[in-house]
Parts: sequence; structure tokens; C-alpha cells
Amino acid sequence: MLLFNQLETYLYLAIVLFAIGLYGVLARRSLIALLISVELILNAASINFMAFNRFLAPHPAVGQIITLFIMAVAAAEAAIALSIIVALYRKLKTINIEQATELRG
Amino acid sequence: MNVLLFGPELYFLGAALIFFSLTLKRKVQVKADYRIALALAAGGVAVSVLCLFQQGELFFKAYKVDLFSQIFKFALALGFFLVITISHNLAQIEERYHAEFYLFLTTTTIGMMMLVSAVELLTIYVALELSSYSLYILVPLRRGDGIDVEAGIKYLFIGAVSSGFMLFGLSYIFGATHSTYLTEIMPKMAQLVQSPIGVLGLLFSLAGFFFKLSVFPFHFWAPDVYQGAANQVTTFIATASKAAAVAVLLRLVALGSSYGYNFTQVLVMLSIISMTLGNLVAIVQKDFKRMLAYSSIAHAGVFLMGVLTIKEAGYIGAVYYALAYLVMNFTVFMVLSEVAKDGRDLKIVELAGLWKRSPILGLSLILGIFALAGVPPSIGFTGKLLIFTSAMNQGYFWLVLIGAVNGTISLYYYLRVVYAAFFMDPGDLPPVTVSFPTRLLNYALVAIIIGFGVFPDQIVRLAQAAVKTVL
Amino acid sequence: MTEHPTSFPYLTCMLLSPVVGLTILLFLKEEWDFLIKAVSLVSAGLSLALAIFTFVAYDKTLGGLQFVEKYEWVKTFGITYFVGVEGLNAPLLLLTGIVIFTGVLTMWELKNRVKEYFIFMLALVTGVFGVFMTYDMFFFFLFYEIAVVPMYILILIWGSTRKEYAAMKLTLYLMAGSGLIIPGILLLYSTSGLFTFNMVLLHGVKFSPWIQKVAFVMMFFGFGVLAAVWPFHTWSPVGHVAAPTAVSMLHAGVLMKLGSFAILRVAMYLCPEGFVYWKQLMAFLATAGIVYGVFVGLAQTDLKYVIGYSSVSHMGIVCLGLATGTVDGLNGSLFQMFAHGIMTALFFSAVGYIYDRTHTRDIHELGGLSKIMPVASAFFITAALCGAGVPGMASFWAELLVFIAAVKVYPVQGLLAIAALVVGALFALRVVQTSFFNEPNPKFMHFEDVSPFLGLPRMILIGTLIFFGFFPQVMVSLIKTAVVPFIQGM
Amino acid sequence: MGSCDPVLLGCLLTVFLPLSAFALIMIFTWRYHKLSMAISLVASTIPLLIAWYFFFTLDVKQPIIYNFNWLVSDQVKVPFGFLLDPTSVLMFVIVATISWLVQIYSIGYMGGDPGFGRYYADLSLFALAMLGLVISSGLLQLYIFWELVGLASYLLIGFWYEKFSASEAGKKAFVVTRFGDIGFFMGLVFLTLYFGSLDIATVNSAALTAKMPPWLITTSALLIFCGIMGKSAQFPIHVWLPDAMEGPTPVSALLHSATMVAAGVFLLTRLFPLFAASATAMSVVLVISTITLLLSSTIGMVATDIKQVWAYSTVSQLGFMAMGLSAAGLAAGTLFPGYYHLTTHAAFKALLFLCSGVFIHHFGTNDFFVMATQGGRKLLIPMATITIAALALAGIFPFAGFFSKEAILGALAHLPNKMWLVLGLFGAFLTAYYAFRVIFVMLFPKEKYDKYHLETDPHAHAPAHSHGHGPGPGFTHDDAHIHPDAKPGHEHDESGHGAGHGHDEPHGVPWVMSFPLLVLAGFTLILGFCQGSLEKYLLGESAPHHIEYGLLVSAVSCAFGGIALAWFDWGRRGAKCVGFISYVPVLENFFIQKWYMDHFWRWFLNTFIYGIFSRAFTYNDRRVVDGGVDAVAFSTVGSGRLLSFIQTAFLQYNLLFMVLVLAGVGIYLLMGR
Repeated sequence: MLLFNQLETYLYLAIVLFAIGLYGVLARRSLIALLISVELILNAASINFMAFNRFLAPHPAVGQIITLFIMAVAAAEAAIALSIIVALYRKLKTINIEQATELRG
Repeated sequence: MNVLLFGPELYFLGAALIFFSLTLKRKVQVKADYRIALALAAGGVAVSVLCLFQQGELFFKAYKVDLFSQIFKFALALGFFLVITISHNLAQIEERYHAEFYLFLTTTTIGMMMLVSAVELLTIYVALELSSYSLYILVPLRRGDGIDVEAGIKYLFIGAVSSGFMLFGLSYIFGATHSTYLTEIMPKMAQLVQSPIGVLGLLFSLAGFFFKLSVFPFHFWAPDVYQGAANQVTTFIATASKAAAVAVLLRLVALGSSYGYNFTQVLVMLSIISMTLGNLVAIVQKDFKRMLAYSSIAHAGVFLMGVLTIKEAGYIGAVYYALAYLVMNFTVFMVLSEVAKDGRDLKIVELAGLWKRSPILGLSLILGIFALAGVPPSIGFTGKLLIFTSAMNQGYFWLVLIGAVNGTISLYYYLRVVYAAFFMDPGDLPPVTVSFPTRLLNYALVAIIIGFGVFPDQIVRLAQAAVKTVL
Repeated sequence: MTEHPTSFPYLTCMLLSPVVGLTILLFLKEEWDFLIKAVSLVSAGLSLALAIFTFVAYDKTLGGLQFVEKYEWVKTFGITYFVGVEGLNAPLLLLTGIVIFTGVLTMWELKNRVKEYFIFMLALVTGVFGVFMTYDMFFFFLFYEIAVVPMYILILIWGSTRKEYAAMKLTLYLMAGSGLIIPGILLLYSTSGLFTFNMVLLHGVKFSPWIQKVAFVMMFFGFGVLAAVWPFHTWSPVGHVAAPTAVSMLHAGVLMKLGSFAILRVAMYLCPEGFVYWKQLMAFLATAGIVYGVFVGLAQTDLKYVIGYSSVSHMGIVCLGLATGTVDGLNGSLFQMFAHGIMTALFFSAVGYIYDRTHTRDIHELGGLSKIMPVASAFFITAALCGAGVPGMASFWAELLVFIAAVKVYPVQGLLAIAALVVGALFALRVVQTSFFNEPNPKFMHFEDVSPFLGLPRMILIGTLIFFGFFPQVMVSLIKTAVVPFIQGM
Repeated sequence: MGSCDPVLLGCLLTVFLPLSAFALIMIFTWRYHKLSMAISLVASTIPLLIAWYFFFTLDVKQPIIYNFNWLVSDQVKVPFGFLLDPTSVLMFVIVATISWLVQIYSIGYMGGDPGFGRYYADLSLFALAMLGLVISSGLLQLYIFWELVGLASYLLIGFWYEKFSASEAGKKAFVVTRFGDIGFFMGLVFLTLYFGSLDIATVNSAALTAKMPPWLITTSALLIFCGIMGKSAQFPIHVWLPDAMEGPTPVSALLHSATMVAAGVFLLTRLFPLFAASATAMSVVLVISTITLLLSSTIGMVATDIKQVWAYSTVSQLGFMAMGLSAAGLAAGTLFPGYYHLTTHAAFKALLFLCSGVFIHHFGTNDFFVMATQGGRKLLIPMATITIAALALAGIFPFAGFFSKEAILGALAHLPNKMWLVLGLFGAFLTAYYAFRVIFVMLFPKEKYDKYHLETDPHAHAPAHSHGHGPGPGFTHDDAHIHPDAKPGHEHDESGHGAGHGHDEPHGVPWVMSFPLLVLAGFTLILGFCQGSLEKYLLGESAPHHIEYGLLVSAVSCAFGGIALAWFDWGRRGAKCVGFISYVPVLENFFIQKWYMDHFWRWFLNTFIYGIFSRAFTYNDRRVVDGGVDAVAFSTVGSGRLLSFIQTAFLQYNLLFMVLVLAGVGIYLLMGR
């Protein structure tokens, strides 16, 4: 039970999550997958906020509020990203990032 | 609470609502929309001037209204207005989307306005995202063969990743200081930079702002977006959003009186690399907007130079230069969008013989370009010199030296533009007709560029007063 | 340095008359050819008149800075608008006035894009006047760049041979120079502790030797580029060849002096210890320039290249004079700045006239011109003799002073420089003989000689040369009033 | 300076009249020949009167000195002033007289020349410079006028500039003398280092020179002597003088025989005390002048161009004067002999040239063989006068040359080493020979001249060489500075001043041309008998004039020997009409090639100045210096091109780059903490 009462646990969890997200962003080629990975990064941040708030913060609610905000923002981001992806699909007939390589140099 | 404190933001919110209602109506009236937008933008400038000297705090101290923020709000309103003025030929955006264009332009302006006076981490984050997301949408609005969406998608993901970094960093800062209020974080900064968490937090959270300012290594979006987006959008990104980014960066960095040697070294390195990389790569560009993108990367380095002094002089320089940059960069973009009536991407060679096709535009172009290159008599020269001066005062000898040398390098590609505009034979390129208002605008810009370059005192005083409220 | 404020802002008027001129030109129509020229001539003439006035009205017994105007400009950064006249810059202001006036007259036949030409030319001149008269480093640098940059366009549009290359090279080269100047200036500014750009105040500050050495060497090379100090001279022949006549006149005649004057006014004035530390190098480079210039010029076949390299050599003499750091040397050096300015202006205006007619500058192709256009050739020959250091011309005295001073301080370099005079003479006469005293080239038989009106500017220049050749004291006594305290202050 | 002192006024007039004449003619009247001539004549007559007035009435035992500040810098002070003492006044007289006579003469000689006005302007310029030089009070001022003299000579030699050889000769003269002048200037600088002022009186004051370190005296003296070598055409930089004969003959008479070239010797006398203070310097002078004497007289024996003969004789006589002065300096003698010879030489050499001028003008050729065959002796006055002059040159009693040569040989005789005396005598012998070679040829023309002349016309030799040393790539003919055979040819008279006159005149000589001849002849006759008074005038007391008969005899016998040989070779009926020298063809060719001096200089110039320095520097300038600059520019652009690859088109590479940099920075911060 101790494990769950330590700040470090959550921090490491967050770091792992962040790393996974980052890896996904760099490794996956499908735009959808990229989007998911970005969400993971955001969630890692949220976990941090929650954890810090739970273990350290004087004010009980700040972290949670922030997390709520992050979720909202992430939702908006997802919407925008998806819309752009759709636009991209309309024009390039693909959602594979490898295909979008017009601009260079 | 005094409504004027929140005046500009409220005004633009209202404007956003109006534009939103415009988007709803069935039939497309481009001209009407444009007139409304112009009127609203002018009103925005007026309001921001009106609220220039407001002072106070809002929303439980999460939102600070002071001269500094108000000046930048004015700058943003001005930038918005200027962009609207050149939006009379939105050739690259389908008519039925014009209202959306105005709408998102307004929302991003609101986001930036909130950004410049936000003093609480969450507020900053939200404001930043608000401004960014609207731009994400504006970029692919352009009709085109895919480079627009490509630019949009790149912009979005680079932005998302850097804001992810920022958020992660902010969480660490929150953890290390148990607070989200800058005023409470400020005192703890000293030991913050001692703890690894603090350092990483600071570094990561700077990522988001560097992204906005397109500082190396967060600059990758700039060339693609500049080239991919419609000229007006690019103009807005290149002028107003730069100003906002500088403002928030100033506010944020001003927190710590000292970040320790290493951290400052990092900033110095980033500044140097941004300048050098931007200038060197700009040399080989063919596309005008893309070249300007790289020049903006270089300028980001200059701004950073002003920021990292963390001294009044440097901040004055940065503020002055931010305003100057807004004006001179806009001048160039204005010429660009006037020459490229159909909103195409302009190759540098397409400026050929501009002096003959439209002398007044030629004049503005050469002045804007020389101002960007930091050639007197121009605001660009004065601003740059002020920044260099303050950096030297802090003893950054090599930084200044490299900056000065970079000035020489940059001159090379700026002169290529002058070469095209003043020497190359126009060939069969059509003459450029300039409407009377635009002509007036040109004269005004020329007057500002030279006038405030030679007589900088007023601006400097204003900037000084503003900076006092931040530091 | 005592400062005597002025009752009437002469200097500001001198500075503003070109500005006003070009502002008027902005609103004139491209077609109103004569009007444009007239306006620019008037504004140039006005500033010339004021320059002559300050030159004559300067009170030698009073000494110090006169006609001083001083206003707070940007308090926060210690920038002041501070202009004045003393023995150092009075001759150069006069020089600028004469050269721009004659320059406008010389370009009277210009047809292509007249309006812009005169706009840029006047802008350039504003910068030059500003540099010579200001005592605030901010404005000094501001005007310095104003003077340098319009050159790009002037060469680009109205130039001749390889102009794109030349223009770009020249501008970038000079800008690279100012890339060194800015840090140098700012270093002094920030280490002075006064946070002022006012040179007179900074002169009072005792900078640490290290700072002085660094700042001096940076500014020496930075300004030295413009003064065509060897080996940073290669822009100058190329640039002069490419530039249109009046621009070459201004550039070789006045702008190069800007560099040497700046070395004196900023580098030596503010960092005396730095000067003492580096003066050996200065002397060496100067001598190298002198010898090098004549020898390379000996192999040139393009009139303008020849002149360009002779300028390199003569600017070397100026620099050598500065390097001596003695009163004689500085007197000579400043006198040489003036004399060489007039001389080169004469050179280029003569060549310009010939080139406009014959469309060649190859010394073999124009043989025996003095049969066809005796007056035009007479102009060139006068300049050439002046360049060969013939007595009766202003530059003779300047060189005399410099050489005597130089031999005292640096015997070896001094004697080398003197020896270079032989080659100098050889080199001048070679050109004169090949292109003027020779079988006339039948192609050019039909060309008519200089008309009195076009002859006027050249006559003015020759008159100046000879006047100061016979009455050197007029100039030297004025220069001395500033040089003596300058040396004592070092 | 508006002083009422008549002497000062005179000096000022002497300087400013020719100056204003020059200015007037050059700027305004050069198109109007008569007017220009009038102006110039006025401007030369008044100085003449002043000169003679000074000479007779002014008491200059105590030098009269006027000084005004011309240029006062800190330590360099250049006064403008006049110094009237016997030395300067005598030279003043000589210069004024001869230049006046020449101006008279030129009316006839140059009449109808297109550049008549310019010619007189240049003459005025020369008068200004020469007079200023003579009476200048300070060495710097003297140097200035010295340079001006050079300028004038440049203009006058190159007067017919459309003739390439003429302008070449002018340039050669200017550059070569300049070469010496640089030494002169350096010497002056050295003196200033010691004296501060360059007042002639100061420099000459024995008290100061005594205190001077010897090395300094020697160095400066030798350096100044470089200038003298240049002006007075001493070996090895005498090469310009023979070419200078390209100029109009009166010019040769005025500048290149009587006055300008004498300026060098004048300077030597001017600074006699200084030179005398250094034995080393004086012996160098002696050696060089002796070499000059022999070299030029030997060349004079084989020249066929009459002006060349006199030119070389001038060189030799100048050498002779220098010998006299240096000998006097070494043997504690006085400057009188050299100076006296200068005076007499001025008279008879000018006469020689003017006479030859008449012939040239009449027959339109420079070749005295041709003149002879065309009946040169018909022109009585010139024939007579030229003979007188030749006698004087040869040093025959009672002509002026005799006395002055005696004086110099006397000075030589005082030297411990008699070799110099012998050489001097030998020189006298040769002089007599080549002088009378000309005279006899002219007097007793033979038919075979043409054949002979065609055989050994120097034009037939050398020409291969002149353009032979092709100046390397990049250097075209205009760089061929010194033409080993740049001799005034016949074309001169067709193309040059022959315009409109020359042969067509019926006979005889216009009075304007014969009058100066007679005057000069008169001088040649009387000057000899003024020796005593002149010496008294110059030195204050006339040294007791004991004549060493041995010397006298040997000298006279040398002279007569020379004449006799000339008679044997050329004069007598049935003479073989070949110089005795032609029995040694090698030597003869060597002489005809002027000891290959021109070739040497040509080679020197081509190899070092053009070949090595100029070309190397130019290459360095193009490739190294400029190339370096361009290289920097190119590398900048190149690096930009390279860096632009960072911006890949592929989103995730960019992201990766971004993340890596961020990680790097993070690690740096964590480590560096």
C-alpha cells in the first residue's frame, strides 16, 4: 500500500507516460496516432498536477481544476486537429504524415 | 470592478460575437464583412488606446492590468487593425469563409491580449492555447493544393508538442513552488533553479513561449507556416503574435532576478544559434515569405538577447524593438500582399522592377527592408542598437559581436530584395495599382519608420514606464 | 575641450539642407529633369556655403569646439544631439561641401532615373556631413551607416562594370566593418560607467588598458575597411570602377576620409593607450598600403583601377600620418585627407567626362587624348601630377609633413614610403603618357572638348588644389588649433 | 609682404612675374601665340634687368636674407624666402640671361609651331622654378623649386608629345631625376632631424656641422648627392639627358646644357661647406664624376647626331665641374674652379646648342654628316660661332673654357693622388677630339660621309634590343620606358615643329636667332678674362694666381693633341673619315651602345619593378587578398545551403531534432548545476 502513498510513484508514472507519448509522437506515422500520443503527453502533465496537489499543495483543489481545464483544452485541440486531418485527407487522400512533405528547405 | 480594466478584451469578445453571427448568415457579402471588420478593428485600436493607462488586477489576481500589458494590447489591436486593412483582397480564402477568418483572427487576438496580462500559470496556459488554436485553424483556411493543410498540420503538432512540454514544465514548477501565481513563484525562483525539478520545469515551460517566438529549436514551424498560410494570416503571425510572445516572455523571465550562470548561458546559446541559423538559411531562400520566416527566426534571437539581460535597459530595448518589429515587418508584408494581389506566394524575383511598377510601394519596401536589416535611419536600427547596448552593459561582449556580424550576414539577403525591387527589369510583370487608403497607409508607415527611428525618445520613455511595472 | 555654443544653428542647417532637398525631390515628378537637378544643386550649394562659412568663421585664437549645438535626445540611454566644429573636422566639412557641389554639377548630363539618383546622393551626403560634425557616438554611427548604405543602390543602378558584384561586395564589406564597430563603441559606452554616448565626456574617462586595446583594434579595423587600409582595400578599386562618376567622386573623395577620420576621432581620441599599443601595426599596414598601392596600380590598364589603387596608396599615407601620433603627422594626415579628397574627385570627374564620351577607360585605347580634348586631359594630368606629389599642389605639403613626421617616428617605414614615391611618379606619368601624350586615336577624333559649364566643377577643384598648394598655412594653422590639444589629450 | 625694400621687391618680382605669366598663358591666352610670347618675354626681361642690377650694384659680401613663413606645422617649418649672396646672384645672372636669350631665339625657332603659346608658358614655368631655386633661402624651398624644374623639363621635353619617343623621353627624364630627388628628400629629412630648420645658412655654418655626428653628415651628404646625380646627369643615372634632346633645341640649350642640369652642380656649391665636412662623401663624388667624364666623352666620340654629341659633352663637362668641386673639397680648395667652369660652360654650351639649332632648323636633320654634305658651312654666323664655342669647349686660349679648365685641373693637381689629374687631362683630350670631330666634318665636308654614315648610323645598331625585352604579359609597349635608341630622328622635323617652316626659308638666319649667338659668343670670349674679378666677387679675395707651367703645358698639349687627332681623322684632305676608335670595333660598338647603360636600366625596370614586384603584388591582390574575401562570402552562402537541410520536409524529423536539442540542454543544465 505504501507504493500508492508516495509522490514519486506518480511522478515516475507521469514521466513514463510522457515518454511514451513523446515516443508515439516521434515514431508513429498516422496522424491519428500522433494526436493520441499528444493527448498522452497532456495526461502526463495532468497526473503531475494531481499528484503535486494531492501530496504538497496547500490549496486542495488547484491541481484538479487545472486538470479539468487541461481536459477541456485537450478536447478542443482534438477537435481542431481532427478537422485539419480531415481537410488534409480531402486534399492529399491520406492521413499518413509521410505523404505531407511539400514544404522543405 | 472597473470595466475599462478588461476593456479591450471585452471589446474584442463582442467583436468575436458579431463575427460569429456573420458566419451564420446564408448569403456571402464580402465587401460588407470587410467594412464591418475594418470598423470593428478601428474601434479596437481606439478602445485599447482608451484603456492604455489602466491599472489593476482581476480574477483573484490571476490577471494583471498594467502599462506593460496595455501597451502590448494596443500593439495587438494595432496589428489586428493593420492586418484587416490589407484583407481587402483575401483572394486565397473562399468568400464564404471570410467571416470565419475575421472571427478566428479576433479570437486569437483575444487570446494574446489575455496572454500579455496573465500572471497565473493556468491563465497563461489557457490564453496561449486560445491564441494558438485559432491560428491552427487560420492556416489551412487558405484554398490551395495541400501545402496549406500540410503547414497547418505541422504547425499544430509542433505547437501541441511544445505546449505539452510547457504544461509538463509548468506542472513541475507548480510542484516545486506549490503555487500557480507568478507573484508567489517569483521569490522561490532562486532555490527553484537549484533543484533539478525546478530547472527542468523552467526549461520545459519556456518551450511553449519559444515556440510562439520561433526561437531555435522550436522554429521549425515558421518557414512552412509562413509559406503555407494565406498572406494576411502570415502577416498576423509575423507581427502581432510575435509581439505577444515577446511580451509574455519578458513577463515570465522577469520573474527570476538571477537564473544562475548555466541557465543564462543556455539562453545566450539559443539566441546566438537562432540569429545565425535564421540568417544563414535565409540567404538561400527563393520564396519571399519563407525568407521572411527565417529572418523572423533571426529576429527571435535578437529579442532573446534583449530578454536575457533581465535589466531595465534590455527590456526597454525589447519592448521598443517589439513595437518596431511589428511596424516594419508589417510594412514588408503589406507590400508583399499588395504586389501579390491574387494572394499567391511571391518569389523574390517577382518583386522585379517594383520601383517602376509602383514607386510608393518600392519606397515602403526599401525602408521596411532596411529597417529589418537594422540600417539607419529607422526604428529597426535604433531598436537593435538599444538591445545591443543593454546586452553589452551586461557584459555579453561575444553575444553582441556575433549579433553585429549577423547584421552583416542578414544584409546580404535583404539587399537581394532591394536588388530585385530596384534593379531587375520588370519584364512583363504587371504594374501594381495602389488604392488611395493604402497610399496613405504607406506614407504613415514610412513616417513612423523614419520618424521614431530618429526621434525615439517618446517611445523609449513609454517603454521605460511600462518596464518599471514588470521588473 | 572648450565648447562655444552658437547663436544660429549653422551646422544643423548644413545637415538639413540635403535632407530638405531630398524631401522636395520625393514629391517632384520624374520628368521635371531640370528642376530636380536645380533643387539638388541648390541644397548642395547651400551646405557648401555653410561649410565655407564655418571654415572661415572658425575663430582660431579661441580654439576648441565652436558652433556647438547640444540637445538631450534619449535621456535613458545617454544619447545627445551634439554637433560642433573644430580644426579636425572643419576641413572635411569643407571638402564634403566642395565635392558634393561639384559632384552635382558633374552629373548634370545624367539622363537615367535622375530623381532617385539625386535622392540617394543627397541622403548619402547627409550621412557624411553628420559623421563629420557630430560628437555623439550614437549619431556618429547612425550617420556613418546612412553614408555607407545608399552606395549600394547608387552603384547598382547607375554603375558600369560588374556593378552587381561590386555593389554587393562593397556594401557587405563596409557593413562587416561596422559589425566590428558596434561592439567597439558599445564596449566603451558600457565600460565607461557614464552610460553616455557623448564622446567629449567619454574622452574624460580613463578606460582600462585591456578595454582600450580591444576597442581600439576593433574600431581601427572596422573603420579601416572604409579607409581602405591594407589588406582590407579590395572593395575600393572594384567599387570605384563600378560606381558612376559623381559617386566615385564622393566615395573616394569623401567616404574613405570618413574611415580615417573616424579612426582619429573615435578610436584614437577615446583609446589613446590602445593606440600606443597598436600603432606599430598601424604604421606597418599603412606602409604596406602605400608601397602595395603603387605597385599594383602600375600594372593596371583601366583608368579607374589606376585611380583606385592610387587612392589605396594615398590613404596609406593618411594612415601613416595618424600612426605617427605627432602633431606634424596629424596635421599632414588631415591635410592629406582634404587634398586627396579634392584630387581624387578631380581624377574621377575627369575620367567620368572622358568615359561618357569615349566609353572606354582602357589607357591604350585612348591614346593622345590631349590632342582631341586638351582641357579634359589637362584636368586629368593636373590630378595625376598632384598625385605624383608635385609641389604647388595641396597634396605635396600634406605628404611632406607626413613623411618628415614618419621618418622621425618610424625611420624604416618612413623611408620605404618615401621611396615608393618614385614608383608613384612612374605610375602617374605612365598613365598620363599612354592615354594622353600619344598618337591620337582616330576613333575619338570627333569628340568635342569640355564645355565651360561642365568645366566649371573641375576648375573649382583644381582651383582648390592650387590655392592650398600655394597657401598651405591657411589649412594647417586651422588644423593645428585642434591637433595640438588632441595630442596633449592623448 | 608689401615691403618697400627694392631688393625684396626685385626678388618677389623675379618669382611672381614668370608665375603669373605661366598662369595667364595656360588659362587664357594659350590660343593666341603672339600675345603669349609677349607676356612671357616681359616676364623674363624684367628679371634679367634685376639680375644684372643686383650683380653690379648690390653688395652681397654679407648675405641678404628674407624669410616669410610659408608653412608652420609643429616642428616642420618651411620658410619662403630669398638668400642673396655671391653664389646665388651669379647663378641668378646666368639663368636670367640665358633664359632670356633662349626666349628671344625661340621666337624664330619655334615660330609657327601649333603649341607656340604652350611652349612659352612652359618656358615661364621653368624660369619661375629655376630663379626660385637659385635665390631660395631654405633647402626645403629649394627642393620644391627643384621639383618644379623637373616638372618644367618634363613638359618641355615632351613638348611634341604626339611623338611617342618624345613623351617617353619626358617621362624618363622626370622619373629618373625623381629617382635621385627621393634621395635628396631623404637627405633633407635627415638634416631636419638634426637641425630642425633647413636654412641654408644654418646648414652651411661650419660650427654646427662640426658638432654633427660624422655618419650623419656623410649619409645626408651622399643622399643629397643622389639628387645632384639626378639633375646633373651623373653616372649611373645620366641616361635621361641624351634622350632629353627630344625636346626643341632651344630647350636643350636652356635646360639641358646651361641652367637646369647645372642646378645640380649649383646645389653642390651651395652646400659646399657641408660636403667638404665629409671626406668620404667628397671622394664618392670624385669617383662618380670621373667615371661620368670618361664615359660620356667616349660616347661623344662616336655619336653622329649633333645634339647627342653636345649632350654627352654636357654630361662630361658636368662631371668635370663636380670633379673640380670634390677635388677642391678634398684638397681644402675653394669652390671657385667648379663654379667658374659652370659659368663659362653655361655660355659656350648654350652657344653650341643654339648654333646646332640653327643648322637643324635649316637643314631639317640632326645628323651633322648630312648637314655637312648639304653645305652647312654656308651659314657663316653660326659656323663661326660654333667654332668659337668648340674652341672654348676644347679649352684653347684665349677662350673661356681654357681658363676654367685650367682652374679645375689646378684643383685636381692639388690632390695627393695624381691619377685624378691624369684622368682629367685624358678627359680634356677626348673632349677636344669629339668637339673638333664635329667642327672639321662641318668645315671640310667629304663625299664619303653618306656611305660611312649609313654604315655606322647608330640607328642600324641597337634597334633590335629596344622592344626586344618584351614587357611581360600585361605590360604592353607603353611600359617600354627606356628606349636604348630613343634618338631624335629625322621624322622629328617632319611631324614635329617642321609644320609650315624649315627648309623653305631662302637662306641665312633670322636676326632673332643670330643675335643670341653673337651675344653668347661675346661672353665666351670675355668670360675668360673676368676670372680674377669673378673670383673676387665669389670668394671675397682673389687668390694669388700662380700658374704651374707644367700643368699648363700638359693641358694645352692635351687639347691640341685632341684637335690634331681629329684633324688627322676627319679634317685633312684625304682623311679616312673613320674615328681612330673604329680600329677597336668591340670598343667602338660598346661606346655606340652607350656602355649599355640604357639596356641595364631597361632590364632592371622590366625585371624588378614590372616583372617581380608589380606582377607579384597584382597577383597577390587578385588571388590572395581579394580571393580570400570572396571565399568568405561563398563559404557563408554555402553554410546557409547546408544548414537549410535541417529543415526537412518531414514533420517528425523536425520534432525529433527539437526534442533532442531540448534533452541536450536539459542534461547540460542538470549536469552543470
